[in-house]
Amino acid sequence: MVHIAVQTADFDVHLLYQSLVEANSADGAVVTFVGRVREFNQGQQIADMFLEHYPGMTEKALHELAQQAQKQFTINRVSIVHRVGHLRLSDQIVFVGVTSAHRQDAFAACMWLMDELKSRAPFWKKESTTQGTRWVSG
Amino acid sequence: MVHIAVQTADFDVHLLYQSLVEANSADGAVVTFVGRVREFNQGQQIADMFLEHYPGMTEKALHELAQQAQKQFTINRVSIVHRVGHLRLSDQIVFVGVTSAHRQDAFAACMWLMDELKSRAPFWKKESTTQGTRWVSG
Amino acid sequence: MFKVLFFGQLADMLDCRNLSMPASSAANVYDLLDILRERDPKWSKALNTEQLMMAVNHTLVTPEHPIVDGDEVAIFPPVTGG
Amino acid sequence: MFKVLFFGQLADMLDCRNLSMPASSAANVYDLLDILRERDPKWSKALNTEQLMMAVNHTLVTPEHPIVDGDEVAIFPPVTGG
Repeated sequence: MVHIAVQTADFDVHLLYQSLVEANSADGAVVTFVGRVREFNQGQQIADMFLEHYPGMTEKALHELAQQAQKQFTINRVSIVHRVGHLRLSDQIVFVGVTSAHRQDAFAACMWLMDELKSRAPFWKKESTTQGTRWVSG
Repeated sequence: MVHIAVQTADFDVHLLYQSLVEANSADGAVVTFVGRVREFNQGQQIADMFLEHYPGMTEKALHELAQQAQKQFTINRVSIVHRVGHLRLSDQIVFVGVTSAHRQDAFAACMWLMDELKSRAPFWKKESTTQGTRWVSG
Repeated sequence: MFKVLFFGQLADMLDCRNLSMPASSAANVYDLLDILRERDPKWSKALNTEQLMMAVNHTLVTPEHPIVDGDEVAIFPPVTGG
Repeated sequence: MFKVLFFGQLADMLDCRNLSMPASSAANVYDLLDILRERDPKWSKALNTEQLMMAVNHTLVTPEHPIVDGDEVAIFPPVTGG
């Protein structure tokens, strides 16, 4: 199972977790990562943020990452949800969930997915800080 | 914040996640691990399981692990919940959640906690398989 | 014809999010970048960096990637999701 | 007096989950294990393994750890939580 979503709406960690474990007695390990808008980045205080993306490419890129992870690691289900648009302090930005028979595989795949997502998926963050607006450099 | 629980009752991943992120704008990363009873272990089909523990020592051991993780890694909140008693197929066994400003620290601490928990916390699993009952060897 | 899209800080610097070009104008992404840099000093400056990523038809590519009629080419600064 | 607790497969093999001993009977966990092994062949066999873990007053220890009056000593097979 691969679940991918790119959306402006918030996501429900509980529902995403449920879809990873429902009718799944093979997988003993579920690793999830949630990324959130945090108060300080590179020394500046964040008020809110705009997440631009490349419609059309974004979902394709995330699908490809999920499928590559399923080839590269001994894992089963993968769920990736990424928000776009205006986000405020403490808002959820991204969810990555992976299930596997064994925890090592689930951890490794989840970390790999986040690393790849951050270097290959077409999202760009524009932060509003106390010192004005700035694009986050890659 | 350190939250530790050892209980026979099931746990609610959503509530545990909420307690990690509530009033927490400093942490951009939340990593959680859930361990579940899976269908096959060491080649045998699992029907259910009994988890024995050492009351008194168990909570202390988990507290010490959480505190050690907070010293060893740049993380903030740690939540560990472990069930004991009778568990069935697909039941949740353990929850470990870690928050941090950065994902690398949260992943590293969560993995370390699971490794240490599995080698130092006083729990013992007795599995009922199609071939009878057996204690899982360490 | 092919489309060229810009995103993030690069789109802001160029004050341009997309344009169309004749298919014959550039054989590959490398050529396309050269042509765009010649537009004016603003474009030259914004595109004169090795910190660019590029995609053709929604797949990341290197500058050597050919451009053909109907392609969607995207040029953007390093991504910052997650 | 001190208490001795057994857990998991070891408790099943010994058919014993806890017992009490005079404080003077063992100076450390190493001594205690020797004394317990001398009880009978079943105990000797069950405790004759390097695959044992031990705790004194809820903290994991090595066999050299001293035992004093009032201690709670626990002896158990490798843990298997998580």
